[in-house]
Amino acid sequence: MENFINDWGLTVTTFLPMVGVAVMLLIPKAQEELHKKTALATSLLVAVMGILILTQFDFDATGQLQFAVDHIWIDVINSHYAMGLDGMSLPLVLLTMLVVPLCIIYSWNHFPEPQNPKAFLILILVLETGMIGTFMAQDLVLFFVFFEVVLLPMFFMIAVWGGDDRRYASLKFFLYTLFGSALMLVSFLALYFLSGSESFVLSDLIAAVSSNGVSRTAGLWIFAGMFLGFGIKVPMFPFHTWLPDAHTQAPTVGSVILAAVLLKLGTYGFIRIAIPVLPEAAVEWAPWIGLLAVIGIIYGALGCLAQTDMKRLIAFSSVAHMGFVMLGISTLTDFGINAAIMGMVAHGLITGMLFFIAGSVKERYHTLDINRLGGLLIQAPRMGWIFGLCVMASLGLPGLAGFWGEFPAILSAYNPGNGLPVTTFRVFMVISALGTVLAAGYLLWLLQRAAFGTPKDEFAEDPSITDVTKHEWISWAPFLALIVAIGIYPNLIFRVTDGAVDASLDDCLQVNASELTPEQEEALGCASIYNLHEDHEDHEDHEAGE
Amino acid sequence: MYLNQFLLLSAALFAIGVYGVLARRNGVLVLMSIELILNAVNINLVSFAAFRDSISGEVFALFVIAVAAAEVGVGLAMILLLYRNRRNIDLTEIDLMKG
Amino acid sequence: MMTELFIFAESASQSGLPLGITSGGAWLLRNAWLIPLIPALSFLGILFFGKRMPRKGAELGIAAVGIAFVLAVLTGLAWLDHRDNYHGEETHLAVVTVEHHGEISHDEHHDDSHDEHAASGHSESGHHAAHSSLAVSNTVTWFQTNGVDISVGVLVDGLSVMMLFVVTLVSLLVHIYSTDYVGGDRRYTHYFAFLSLFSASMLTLVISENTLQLLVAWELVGVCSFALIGHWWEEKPNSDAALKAFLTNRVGDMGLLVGVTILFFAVGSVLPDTFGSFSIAATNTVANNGLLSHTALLVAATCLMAAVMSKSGQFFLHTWLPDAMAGPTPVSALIHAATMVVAGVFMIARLYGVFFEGLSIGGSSINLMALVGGITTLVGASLAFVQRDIKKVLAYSTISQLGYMVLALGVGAWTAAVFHLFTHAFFKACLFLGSGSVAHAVHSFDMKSDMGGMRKAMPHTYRTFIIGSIALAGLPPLAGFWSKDEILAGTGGWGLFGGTGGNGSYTLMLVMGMITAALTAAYMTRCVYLTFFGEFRGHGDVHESGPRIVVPLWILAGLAIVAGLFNLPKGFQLVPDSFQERFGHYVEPVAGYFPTISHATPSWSLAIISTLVVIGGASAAWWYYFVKVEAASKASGKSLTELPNGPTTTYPLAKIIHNILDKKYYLDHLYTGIIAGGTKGPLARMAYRFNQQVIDGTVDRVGETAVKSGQFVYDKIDQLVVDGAVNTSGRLSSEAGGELRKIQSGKVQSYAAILFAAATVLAGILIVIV
Amino acid sequence: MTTQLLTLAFERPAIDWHAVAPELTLLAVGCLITLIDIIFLEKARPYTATLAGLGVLATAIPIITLAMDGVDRVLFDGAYVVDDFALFTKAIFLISGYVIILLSTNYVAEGDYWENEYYGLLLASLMGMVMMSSSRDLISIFVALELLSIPAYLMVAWRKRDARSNEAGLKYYLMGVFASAVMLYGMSLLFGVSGSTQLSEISSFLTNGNVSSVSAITLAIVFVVAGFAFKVSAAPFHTWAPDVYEGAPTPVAAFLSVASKAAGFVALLQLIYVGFHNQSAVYEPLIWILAAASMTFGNLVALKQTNIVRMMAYSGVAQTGFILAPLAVAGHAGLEDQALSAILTYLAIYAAMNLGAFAVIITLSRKTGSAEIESFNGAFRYAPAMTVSMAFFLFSLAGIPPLGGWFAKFEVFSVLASSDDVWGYALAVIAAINSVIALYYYASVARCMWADEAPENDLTPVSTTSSLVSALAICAIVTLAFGVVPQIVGRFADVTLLTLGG
Repeated sequence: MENFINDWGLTVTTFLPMVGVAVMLLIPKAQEELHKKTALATSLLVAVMGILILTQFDFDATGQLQFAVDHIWIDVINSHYAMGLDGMSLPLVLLTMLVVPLCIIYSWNHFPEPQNPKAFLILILVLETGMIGTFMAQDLVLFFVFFEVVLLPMFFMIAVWGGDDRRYASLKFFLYTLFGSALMLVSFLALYFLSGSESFVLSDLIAAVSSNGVSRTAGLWIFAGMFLGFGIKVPMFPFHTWLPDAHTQAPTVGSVILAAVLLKLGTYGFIRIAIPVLPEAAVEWAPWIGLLAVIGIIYGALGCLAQTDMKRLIAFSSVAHMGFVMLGISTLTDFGINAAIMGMVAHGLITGMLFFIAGSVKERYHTLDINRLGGLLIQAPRMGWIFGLCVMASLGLPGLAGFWGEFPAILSAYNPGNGLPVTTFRVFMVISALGTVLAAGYLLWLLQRAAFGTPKDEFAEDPSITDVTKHEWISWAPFLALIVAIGIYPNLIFRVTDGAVDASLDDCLQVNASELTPEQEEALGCASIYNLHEDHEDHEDHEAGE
Repeated sequence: MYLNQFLLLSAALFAIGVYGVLARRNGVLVLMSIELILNAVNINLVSFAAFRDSISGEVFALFVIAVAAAEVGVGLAMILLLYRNRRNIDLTEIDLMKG
Repeated sequence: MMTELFIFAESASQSGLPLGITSGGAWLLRNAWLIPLIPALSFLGILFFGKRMPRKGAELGIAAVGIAFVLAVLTGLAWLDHRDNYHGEETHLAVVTVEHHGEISHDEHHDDSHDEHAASGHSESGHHAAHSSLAVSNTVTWFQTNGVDISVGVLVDGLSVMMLFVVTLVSLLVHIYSTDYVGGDRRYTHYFAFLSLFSASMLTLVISENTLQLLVAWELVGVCSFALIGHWWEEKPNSDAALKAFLTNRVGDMGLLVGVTILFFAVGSVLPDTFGSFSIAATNTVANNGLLSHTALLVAATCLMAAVMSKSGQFFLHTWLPDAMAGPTPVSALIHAATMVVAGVFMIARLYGVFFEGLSIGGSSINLMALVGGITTLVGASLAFVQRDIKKVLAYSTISQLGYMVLALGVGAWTAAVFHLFTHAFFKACLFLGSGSVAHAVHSFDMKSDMGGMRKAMPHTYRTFIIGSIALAGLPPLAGFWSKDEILAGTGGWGLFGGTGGNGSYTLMLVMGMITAALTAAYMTRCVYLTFFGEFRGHGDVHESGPRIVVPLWILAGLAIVAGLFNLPKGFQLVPDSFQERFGHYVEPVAGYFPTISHATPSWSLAIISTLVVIGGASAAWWYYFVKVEAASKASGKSLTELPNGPTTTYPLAKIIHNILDKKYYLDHLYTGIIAGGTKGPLARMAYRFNQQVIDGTVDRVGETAVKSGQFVYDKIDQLVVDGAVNTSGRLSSEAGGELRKIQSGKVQSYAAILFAAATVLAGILIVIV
Repeated sequence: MTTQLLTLAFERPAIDWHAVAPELTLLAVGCLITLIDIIFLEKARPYTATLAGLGVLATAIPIITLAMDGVDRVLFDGAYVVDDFALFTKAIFLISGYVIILLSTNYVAEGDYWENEYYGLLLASLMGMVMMSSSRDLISIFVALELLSIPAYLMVAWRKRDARSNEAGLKYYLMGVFASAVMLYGMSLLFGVSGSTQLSEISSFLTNGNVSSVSAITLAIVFVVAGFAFKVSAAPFHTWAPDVYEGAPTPVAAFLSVASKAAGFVALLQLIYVGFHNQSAVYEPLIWILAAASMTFGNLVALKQTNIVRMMAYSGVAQTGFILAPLAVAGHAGLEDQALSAILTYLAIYAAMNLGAFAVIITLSRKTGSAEIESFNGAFRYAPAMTVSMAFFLFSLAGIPPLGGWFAKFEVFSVLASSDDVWGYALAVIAAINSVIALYYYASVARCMWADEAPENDLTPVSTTSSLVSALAICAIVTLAFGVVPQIVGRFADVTLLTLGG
């Protein structure tokens, strides 16, 4: 068993959903129950695989790739089928494995129009393969392939099962992301050729870049390409405009998956690929990333305040929340990136949950217009309270998961990585702290308008407005439990990620520059990074002084 | 005899042919203009062959002549077909499909 | 600067910094986390099973808080023993100091002795040099990031033990009171669940070992407050109030986030092998020892002050607190009077090293904290005058008293501030619950229209309310007097009249305190008159509340009487030495994590003067209400609340002055008309209007502006520019396609022309460039 | 010279029969079909298609044996070469030819058109293509080109009572003939400058060439390339394509867009790699312009199309741009083989996905009777499998992994990115932007089919035939396989053209 997991675990996990798809293709469309059961069974099997992997996972070596497989895949371009799992990907993989079965359960009895569970579930399973694969791929070409595999099912999910404006939204989502990934691909290629790497395997590339070096200009351009590719997916301001449309139009489950997992592909790309491979370019770009991140935080919040549609509001809040994640990443510190991963998981759970609720509200009220809602707590008290809890979690209440993504990110911005302009990041920190106030503002406003008060006349006597149903309970309970569990014991995530993040960061970024002697600095060969921003020195003096 | 004289002749024929293809409205005339171009090619080939003292030019020219015959056969058939359907072989009026 | 550091590094390198904490101690002290755990479990219990219980979950909440109370008392007793008799190991902190740029020295030496440390260069004064009161610290790793252990745990010392006692006691009483007060409420179970959660959070807050934990608990109490203020959320004003409370607190929390962050890294910069630390003890210790830059401390302290201002209702972030009275009255008593709102004060007391150094409290005559406290106390007191709503009177009074505490901390009177916190909790809770009792009977909070003459119908409530009022006003020997007097002495502003020592000469603060004392007495007199005297102006049959309300009232009233005796001033000759300053002895830390502060000596003269001031204030109001208004009421046959012809034409205070100053009538006119009337009338009204329209309005306008700018950003920038750019590029390419397809004319000869032209043009270009 | 000719007794050059076996097989099957038609008349009708298909498959046998043999065979003094490149491209032609036959089977039969002649012509055209793969001489290239083109002219006009088909045929014919005339003029100049028709000799002459004839060489190269740019429908020589595709019978359009285009590329590759290899100063900018123009023009105009076949034509123009792109940097040292294999890979994958898309179009048109995109709205409701496959092919064309198209595009980008040259990078960026534009119309079609309401809510299922289904299956499997395991195509495409005369 152990050997099996070691050699085949990741491959089987990734492609198991495709087996489910194959089976479902053979089942006639009319047998809906069977389809649902097959899809659920498949996704649960994947989850079981995930648990098996978890039991075999060596938590003392989170920094190393585990269960790694590496075979030649495409010989002509030196691309490998390289998969592996470390502490950075594990939480996200598990999140994916959790979200998919719950989404299937949630949609059990209410598939969005035009029904067709077969196609819908097949798409979800394809998505699962893509998402899991992306988090596990250790080869850039393979990563790219999985990264794109995710696009199609989501496109169709929005285009077919989406809201009224689905045509526009689905295409926009698709074009935006594809534009980014095209440039990202060009960057990958340039990186491969300029570094003279042996293969597209990540570790080879990192080694090649650090031994052969890539010129500063080339590095900056390559990073810029990846920045666009990943940044669009995140989405970072000003590439975010696809998100509100996609979220608003997508069916509930689509929104949930989009928020819970898909957005993380972008941020994951940053920490898995862009920063480890090109640390020096990352140092130069980081202030800009940080800037866009804080703009995103404030901008997303302001956008939220202007919304009248509940789903769109939640979508805009994603922009703000992912801003915190990106702020954490842009500090280039272990601390900040840990916070970012935490933020990803937390945002996945919380915003996913909020979308679930929005979906259920829509189903009951047939509208998401905040002005028409009200008194959810009276008509569906349990759902109202769950909504309240999620709102609290989303605005970063300590004791719930959201806080551990937000606060450490803010914290890390106070002391960004070596070579980054300290003052700038401190300004970012203060602005992002302001973002938490705005977040509380729009979320509580949403809560007040939707849950408090008394129901509007048009819905007051509506018998179809029921409290949380059984399926909803089953699919929501794990989310809620995790939001609370991670909130109370954040080490669930931090413990796993810490080692991996540590291993992924360049040495120059890792050490405490203020404790380095000039000789040690010399020996590390970090001069290029440390001298990028002169004011850093000032800061050190200032800190050490008095 | 200079090579240039043949080449100029050929170039002139080519130009006339091109003009014919572009400017004539009658399908048959266009076909003939194409023949002109092909003949310009043939003159070129033959004169180059003589100039270079190589046999392949002539061989090439023979192939061109043979193929041109086949082409014209197909072309005339096509124009006949058109005429049967439209009673007209004015090329400028054939624009059912565009854009 | 560098040299100082160097010298220090040498002295510290012997043993590291003594933190003043120990990991040993009695079991109860080390496991104080059990106290918040019990209500936390009860929260879950009520949440999941409350509705199925015979008393809808209330019994579980009461039992939990009861057990917590017993544990808190036992912990307190354990601390009393620990404080004097513990001789265990003291934890030392290894620090890094940078001597010259680039060179590092690591000091990692854990000294086993708990000998006196010579780390600080401050003068060791008097009694508390005897031996350290080691706080008990017990932590476990919460999580790890970047190799830094972030821990969670307890830091138990006198302050936290005192807070545990206060919180559990008031909470228990409020629980019992609530079973009657909110009995039959639509969300009875939910109410108790949140009371439990609040108790758990507040108890966590007071035993927090580190700033992060403090921050977590800080937010949690905030959210409980949100939920309980908005308990009756069907009505929009209630949920508005809840939102306002939460948002205003969030503004302050921003400061908390930033402040905690600054401290985290600042402390980390002097510790080896880590880049940050949240530990409160470590933070205070390095701050006390001058290891942190003053700038960093100043910025951190200022940021933290923002949090204090919002949480403890300091001017100008106080406006949420009166609105928060929308919540049920027991909640106001527990959260918005006795416990949660003092969290800010508690935090200052907890991180006193940071504030003391950062704001340079010692040896100064004014600083931010003292000023904020002083202004708040005045503003709160003057605003309490013009309220019709009895709870709002008490709310402004709370603001005023919190200002008092902050003022006290600002002038360095730490013990006095904490003591005032202690006594205030009892008498203010008593007052709130009393007001609730009245309101319960008359179904209204409006003193002017629905109360009056309640003393006959509600004797118990009346008596306890009077006791609370006197305690609040600060008349000896009730609790408020002692704590207030200590604060006034602690200002050190009594210079002209012999002086009281203290950390500086905060004369302005003394004056502010005095004025507040007079105002407090006056507004409480007004409040008492309007509520309990005159004739009943409401409707229906009024009768005394049941035992579940009255008993807690009496308990609190009893404490309001005796609490002051816990800290009789040193040198108070009427009692033996062993009864003097007991509170200070057990509560004030003498340890590395606490700054060395000077203590004021009590002054008889100050005490007498301040008592006279109080009496003066009370008398003025008494004259006006009990004499003039009463008379006017009798004359008119109705129960009046104000003089019918207004304060400017009749002059109650004037008669007192007339008696004193041989009936100088025109002076009477001057004082009553302008000072008393002016203060009570136009000035207070103006202040209130300023408060409501400018400050509160600003808050509202900030909100509106945020929404408007959100709208603008969304409509104009997001949709028009950012999204527009995308859509435009799409449209442009589509239009370009439309134009280009015109080339495809459908004419075969034009195709041929394109072909040939392209070939020749390309050939031409290439011939030229090749 | 004349005397020399006369004195020489004609001696048949040595012929490697194994090497020409594929061509001979095709020829034989073509003759057989004609004979059968003559003898059995109408009775043979139902079997012609099958016979043609079997013939094409039979042709594959010698190709496999040749490939197993693995020896490069050179015939006629280097005018005709059978090497890995030739075999690979022949295989592409044959497989696409087979799929075309499958696609045509019912279309031609149900349309009441002449069947035997149709397949005869198809086989003849295929034979021209198969010859093209081996031609390394101007003459054989020309003959192969005409052999593949002339039957195609006739096939385009096959629906002879349909005005559009007539028009398409005439346009294709006139343009084709004109383009080949221009090309021939270029060839004649080339012959004149170098004195040989053999590509390897032309190449060696140009390498050592005299400077005086640079402009003649340039003119010749541009004209020759233009002739084949016409064939591959590269902008601005693409003008015929949309009209012809629209008017032609749909299987013929598929044939033109895949096989004929591939043949044009094969010729271009041979000319550039073997003939002009050292003239990169001329052909690189030329191809650069063609590639950039094709991508941009094709995509932009495709955005506005309402007829799906026409849209596929413009998309084909854009795809041509992508395929051309590696050639724009093929002159860079060290990139030659990489560029070649990128193009061949693209051709193979493009054949699979484009034929697949046409297969779906043909199938759906059986129900809708129209090729307007609107008429396919809501196909997901009544023909889910077809719609899914269409999405498959469209997104493969757009280059979305894990469908084959991504690897093709990837290879192109990888060549451009490794060019280490501003122009190369610029083309890569243009290509990247274009792939996004392309996505728009591909995705729009997919969206219409998935998301919109079917016209008049007609949800009767589509009737399919076994040949269509098998064609579809072949394309789908190949498309997916190429995407998931690109190694299968990558390995075969890893050939070189430089060993001979390079």
